[in-house]
Amino acid sequence: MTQSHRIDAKLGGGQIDRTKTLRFTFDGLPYQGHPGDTLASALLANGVRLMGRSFKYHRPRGPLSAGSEEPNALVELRTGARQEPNTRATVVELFDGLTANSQNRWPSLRFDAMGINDKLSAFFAAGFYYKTFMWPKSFWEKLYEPIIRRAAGLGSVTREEDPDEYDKGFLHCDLLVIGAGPAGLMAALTAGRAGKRVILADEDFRMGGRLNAETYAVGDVPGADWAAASVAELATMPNVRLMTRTTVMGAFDHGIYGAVERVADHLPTPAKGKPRQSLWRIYSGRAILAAGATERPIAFENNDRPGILLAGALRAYANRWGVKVGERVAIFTNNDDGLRSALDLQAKGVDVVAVIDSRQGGSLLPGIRHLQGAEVIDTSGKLGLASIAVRQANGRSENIAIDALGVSGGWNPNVNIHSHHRSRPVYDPGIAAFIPGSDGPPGLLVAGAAAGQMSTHAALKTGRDAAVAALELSRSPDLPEAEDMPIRITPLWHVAHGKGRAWIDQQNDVTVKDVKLAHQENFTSVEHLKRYTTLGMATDQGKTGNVIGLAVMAELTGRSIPETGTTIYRPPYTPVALGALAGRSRGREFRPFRLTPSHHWAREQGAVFVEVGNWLRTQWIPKPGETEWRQSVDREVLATRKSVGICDVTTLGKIDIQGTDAGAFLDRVYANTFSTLPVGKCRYGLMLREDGIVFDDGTTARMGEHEYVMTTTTANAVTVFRHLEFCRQCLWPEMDVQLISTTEAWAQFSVAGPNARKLLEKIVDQDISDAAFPYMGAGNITVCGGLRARLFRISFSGELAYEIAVPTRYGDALLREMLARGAEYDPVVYGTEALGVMRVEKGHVAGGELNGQSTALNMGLGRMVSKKKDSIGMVLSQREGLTDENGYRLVGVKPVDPNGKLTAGSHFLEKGAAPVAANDGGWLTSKVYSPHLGHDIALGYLKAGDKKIGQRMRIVNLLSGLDTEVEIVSPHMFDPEGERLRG
Amino acid sequence: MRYSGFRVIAEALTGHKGWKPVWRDPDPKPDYDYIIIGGGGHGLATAYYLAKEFGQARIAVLEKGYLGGGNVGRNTTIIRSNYLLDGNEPFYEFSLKLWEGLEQDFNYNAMVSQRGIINLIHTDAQRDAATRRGNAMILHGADARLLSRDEVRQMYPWLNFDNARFPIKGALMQPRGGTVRHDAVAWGYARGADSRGVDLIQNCEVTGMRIENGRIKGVETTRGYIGAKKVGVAVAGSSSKVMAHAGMRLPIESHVLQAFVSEGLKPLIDGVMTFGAGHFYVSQSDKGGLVFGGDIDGYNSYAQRGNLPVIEDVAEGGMALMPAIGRVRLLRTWGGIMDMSMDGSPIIDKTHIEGLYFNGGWCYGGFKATPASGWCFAHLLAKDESHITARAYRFDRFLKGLMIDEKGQGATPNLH
Amino acid sequence: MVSLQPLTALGRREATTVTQGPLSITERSDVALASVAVRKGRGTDLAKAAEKADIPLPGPATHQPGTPYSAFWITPEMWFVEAPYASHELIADLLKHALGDAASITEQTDAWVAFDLTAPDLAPLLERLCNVDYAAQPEGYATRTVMDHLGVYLIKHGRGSARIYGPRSSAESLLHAIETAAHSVW
Amino acid sequence: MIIHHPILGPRDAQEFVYLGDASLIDRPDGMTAGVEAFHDYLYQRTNPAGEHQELWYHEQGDRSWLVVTRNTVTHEITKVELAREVARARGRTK
Repeated sequence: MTQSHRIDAKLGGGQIDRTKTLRFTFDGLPYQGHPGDTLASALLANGVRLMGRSFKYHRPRGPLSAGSEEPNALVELRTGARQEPNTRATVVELFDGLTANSQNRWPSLRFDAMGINDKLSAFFAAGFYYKTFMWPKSFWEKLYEPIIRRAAGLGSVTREEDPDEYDKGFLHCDLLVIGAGPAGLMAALTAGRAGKRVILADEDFRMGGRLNAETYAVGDVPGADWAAASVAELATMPNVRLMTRTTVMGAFDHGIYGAVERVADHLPTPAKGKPRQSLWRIYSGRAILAAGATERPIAFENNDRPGILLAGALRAYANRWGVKVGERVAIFTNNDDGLRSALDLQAKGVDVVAVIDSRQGGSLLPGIRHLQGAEVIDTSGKLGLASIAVRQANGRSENIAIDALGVSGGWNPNVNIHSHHRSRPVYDPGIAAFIPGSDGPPGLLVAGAAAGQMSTHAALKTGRDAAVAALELSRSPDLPEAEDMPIRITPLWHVAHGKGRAWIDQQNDVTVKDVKLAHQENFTSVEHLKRYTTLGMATDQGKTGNVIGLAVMAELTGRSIPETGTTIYRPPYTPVALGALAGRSRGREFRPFRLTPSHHWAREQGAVFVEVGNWLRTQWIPKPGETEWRQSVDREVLATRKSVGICDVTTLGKIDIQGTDAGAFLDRVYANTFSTLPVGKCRYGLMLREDGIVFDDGTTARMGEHEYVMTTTTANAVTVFRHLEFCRQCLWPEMDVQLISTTEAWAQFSVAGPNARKLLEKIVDQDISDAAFPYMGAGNITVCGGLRARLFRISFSGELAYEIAVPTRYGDALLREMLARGAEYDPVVYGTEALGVMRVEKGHVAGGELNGQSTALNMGLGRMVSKKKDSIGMVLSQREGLTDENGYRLVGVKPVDPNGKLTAGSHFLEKGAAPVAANDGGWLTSKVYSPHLGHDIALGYLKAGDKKIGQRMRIVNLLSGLDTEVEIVSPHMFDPEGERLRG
Repeated sequence: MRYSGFRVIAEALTGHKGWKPVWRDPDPKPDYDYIIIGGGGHGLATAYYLAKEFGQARIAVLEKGYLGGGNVGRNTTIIRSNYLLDGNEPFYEFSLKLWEGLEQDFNYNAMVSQRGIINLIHTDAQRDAATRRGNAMILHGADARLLSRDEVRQMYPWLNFDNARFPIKGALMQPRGGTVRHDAVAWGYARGADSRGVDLIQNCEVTGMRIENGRIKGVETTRGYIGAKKVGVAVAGSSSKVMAHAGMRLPIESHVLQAFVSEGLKPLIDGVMTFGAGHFYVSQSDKGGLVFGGDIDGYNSYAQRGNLPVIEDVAEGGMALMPAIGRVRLLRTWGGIMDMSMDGSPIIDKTHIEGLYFNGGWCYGGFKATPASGWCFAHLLAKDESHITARAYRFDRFLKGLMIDEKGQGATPNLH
Repeated sequence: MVSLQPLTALGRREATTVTQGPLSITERSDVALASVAVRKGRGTDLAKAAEKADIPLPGPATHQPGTPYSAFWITPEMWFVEAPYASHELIADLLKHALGDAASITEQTDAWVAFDLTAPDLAPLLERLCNVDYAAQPEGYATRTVMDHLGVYLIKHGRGSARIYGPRSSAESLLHAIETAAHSVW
Repeated sequence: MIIHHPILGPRDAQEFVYLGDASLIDRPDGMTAGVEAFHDYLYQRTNPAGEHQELWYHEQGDRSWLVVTRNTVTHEITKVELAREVARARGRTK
């Protein structure tokens, strides 16, 4: 039995290609469909109505709609790593080999054990869980919640990495048109013909919107043909970009819209190198929302069975896809559009056995049993609709056997995107629906059914007029002829009848009873209603249910619908894959890499790298035979201190500061003084934030009268530059100062150790003897026969040390050259770990101490803050909380027993003190193993630490049980007199 | 009326006819002893504890919209007490302890669920900082564990362990951290306050304050003037607006923080997780949605909505951490207005106007603080002195240099 | 004279070209670059000296070609000046000589990686890389923008010809991003 | 959001880094003002719901600091100036 419900092609083929057959499976069973089908239309064509289960009661469900508003027909599409939960069968474009499975059921869709919830529904009324499961207290996490969590959720998600790629981009246009129905097409034609840059986006894979689902004419051709011709005309315009399968998901500030293009969802897998989906950020001068309208159902008892659809969806399946959902069909309507559905179905050879029209009067449909003043009061059928109970105008009830029912409660304009800036829609009693309010996103106009202009003529006209108005066009093209039927609707929100359940939000199983209970308990604000009952919080975000829910609440409270209010829609318009929002920033490409000039050399050596921000720095370089990282680091430290070591320090920020006020400027931004620094010298600088906390530190050299080179920490290179620009432009705009970053222009190496000078003498062309180039000297030099370079005699390691810089392209070669020419000194290249060991040995502050919470005083550098001049942070650094005599001070720490272990982050306690906060003395900021001293050493912030030098305390790590007796020492634990660095 | 499982069954069998309104809708009286401005979590908790724990009466809560419509109704529902600094940790631990007994206390199931929170570590420096923090937590009587990479992998084997830009090196865990059904917190406190005689007055916006001789006399509202002996302000993102009625400027900026929920999924994530190398944190609600968030948008805003760059940034963080969620769909975004303070920590203090008290500056950490904030604010209002755990939350800490700056970002609210 | 062997930003001995469909991406290591900033109150002096030395100092968002010096605007009162590396390796010294103390001059040659892109139309590529309305911009448009989280300069030489200056340390990541985007397009 | 840069025209706000209230231009003189003045300058904010003058830095652009007048309720931007010019107009010198 294949495609038993496909309408004979002779009655109108629909927009499917019957010449080609596509094979697919649903729950393991094979089916066939055609190109142009959705998964839902193809399943319906095969007589499959049951496609899912509801969230709470696990009620059997089929599709309610034929579009993206679908609450019921959710499936797990594809398998394995590409499994996609909660996918609406109504928008899945059929492809050959498609695999889908039902979800949220066990063991099978037809027999779902969780269907027991439906029988127990009386106990699961809205908000029941707030009133129970409280005793005994410990049972919530152990018993109740695990059961609830397992039962809840919809589809299941794979644990495998998504194998597909996602792309992003930016588009710019004069006019963005959202939706390619009659209004959108006419707007795009109007703007496109005027030569404007237009983007026309539609979520469907076929443009035309509702015209594809209708039979009436536009001009002298069927609407769908007019749409196709219009699309063809637009496609010839170079100034127009047509984007099918593209959902505009949100309106953001200043004309920026987010849109997701489903590039390859209609293919088994994306073509190699191509994305599955692309996120486009569209920068529009103006935009027109022409998103159409969504039909809403009417709440009546058991209105959720498979086979009960929106009347317009029944019509769409018949007209567009050539599918009759049932053999015997009835329509239940409160408006004239429902009658149109009945006529269209009849024209497709469907047996329309009755039209149940809740209204009285008016003309009767010819050739159809048209029951006026009647209502559907109940339905039956286990896994699909079998019959309906109708209460006629005279009060008599009648059962009618049918297998499909179309319900029309009126049409809701798709105002969603218009309310993304929190504009509240307003109620239009003429169409019994909400239309866009007045304070939508600036630059966004609304046209067509989205604006409540429901006829085809009105859509074409408002589409054209919106484009003319948005772009202030001088010419307004003529419109094709089209139907202009008035809206005739008498609101009916729910059918008052017996005690059964009438569904409002089908996915979340919110019924009229739940709204009544919310009212009874005084959750009457629409927001309370939503939150208490979960109305509108399912994957369809209430596109079909919300208005009914609030109308029912309005009835209960005796307020009007406008008085009752409405909740607003928020982005996204329909759910968006997280992969598309992330784009290419994932895995190793989450953030770009920054590689140092010595990276290639280090990789050759088998170096271990560490992430420092986006930089990859050499952490250590293991030698053959070294099995543990400490062996490598100890060797690097010892070799440096014994002879000479080289470290790539390019990552430190470098800022060129020039101008006649450069010195004065530095005096303002540094706590200490730089204007007095002689040319050819450098100085350690301490930079504060305005709140007096240490911001950054580094060495700054005076290269000329009006020329300084500042270095910053690696971490703060960007923020320091930003801060300097703030000072320069906003605080002291008349200073003659120019700034430019040179961080990446220079490859810079630290060369440290007793033989540092000897090694450099083999490289540097000039005299660098102690006399010619003393401690804290700085200057432009040349190396290796004339290459321009910079030399700074500064030391982080405490050794005789220099930093030498060459243009970055020569960095790799310089390193190799230093190693080759200095081979006799056995130079070692050391990484960040050894660097850390040596700076801790010397008591220099770095990341652990520069934590944004510490003052110069805390670091033992209080005297560096000059009060003789104004500088950033000087005044506020004098506040009492920052000058506490017994505040934290930087100290050195060593274990009393050389085998004693330390851990950074451990806290200080006095001996015998209980581990409670009142006894907390501070913490270890940095810890290393000192191969020279032969034991762990650390730096730490200790309360009144400067007064505790020589005392014994404990270092406690309560996370690991570590408890080590330590001696508090000066932070300068190695060569405290600094004899080595002046050597 | 008392809620219980038996009651639910009895009502189910009798057509749910017996459920009573969870709160009244009283008209405002001419005057009260206490007016709490703000019917969000903090305001409702304050009123509840004022009545229940401090024996006070003649209390009103004035709410400009609907109860629980502020940040208590638009957050990512996380509770934890994993703070570092002495000024903060005792307070948040007090709050966590109150959460642990809350449902039994106010007879409402707010689904307090302590499934644990882990803060992932990606660098050695982060491990050092986590060690410092974990120790501080334990010193203050809270719970903390440092997890190795393998332990994290055992919990969540499908995180990105093999191809990460910033590899996971471990985590700091607080087993007692977790989530709470946020709306239920507001409703539970509201119900508890209402049943103790507190007037909860909705749709009542404060438009002015009557201050005479340095003393508050009452407030002007959209529902008329209401007199009060004491007025407590707990309005989060609207703090500057309301306090401007008293002529005050605050060390606070209002910023929008977006939050996100995915479509419902079968269980994937048990506890709460934060990514340490980007702006992303996530948990999964009992209903199945992944609830997640990231950084604030970063500019002053009262708009309760955000922009696309932050949405993308958060998704990038999510994908970097959990490569399996590429096909999971974002269902809904929303925004709340955060009262971002100058050091990232709150203020619960008197003002220079007698009888006017302030509670704010919660940044994006206000939800977890709800019980303690209410308790401590009630304490301050009733006794005119700070609760022992909230003594550091003073206005003058900025003048005195006693900031409580967990992140070390200084006077830059959008970086806290 | 100098015994050291330079590496390109991509870590190669010679600059190379990568192609992807109609797109070619050529690393340019033969461009010398320096920043020129006006000293306060010296705008007229600088303009005169620059004119004399044939150094263009174009207006905002503009690149002005010339021989040997081309230049593009960076920020108010600051430009990047380009010249052939072979003849102008010491571009900062040469500019200082030409412009004197009316300007602050800083060598920038090795702070950047330069990629020249050519294809019949670069707009479909660049719309996936950065928020620049490339099609709508005139030739000679020069702007800073963001690609793959990296701050870069983009100079439009024509519909199918552009140069990108990106941070040198991220040359490989930037190239990868361009190549990946190109795969999406072509 | 889009900021209309006075020199470069419309630019995406993503290219900018936000600092805060433009009153941060009005830094007191550290040699004459005391802790209270600096406290008010650094910590106290008007934080209006409505028009707000604020500092944005064009980090991924031309590095200009801008003073943007923006409504914090609607996000509408009504004026954008170079901060340097605003600072000069407010009498800031060296």
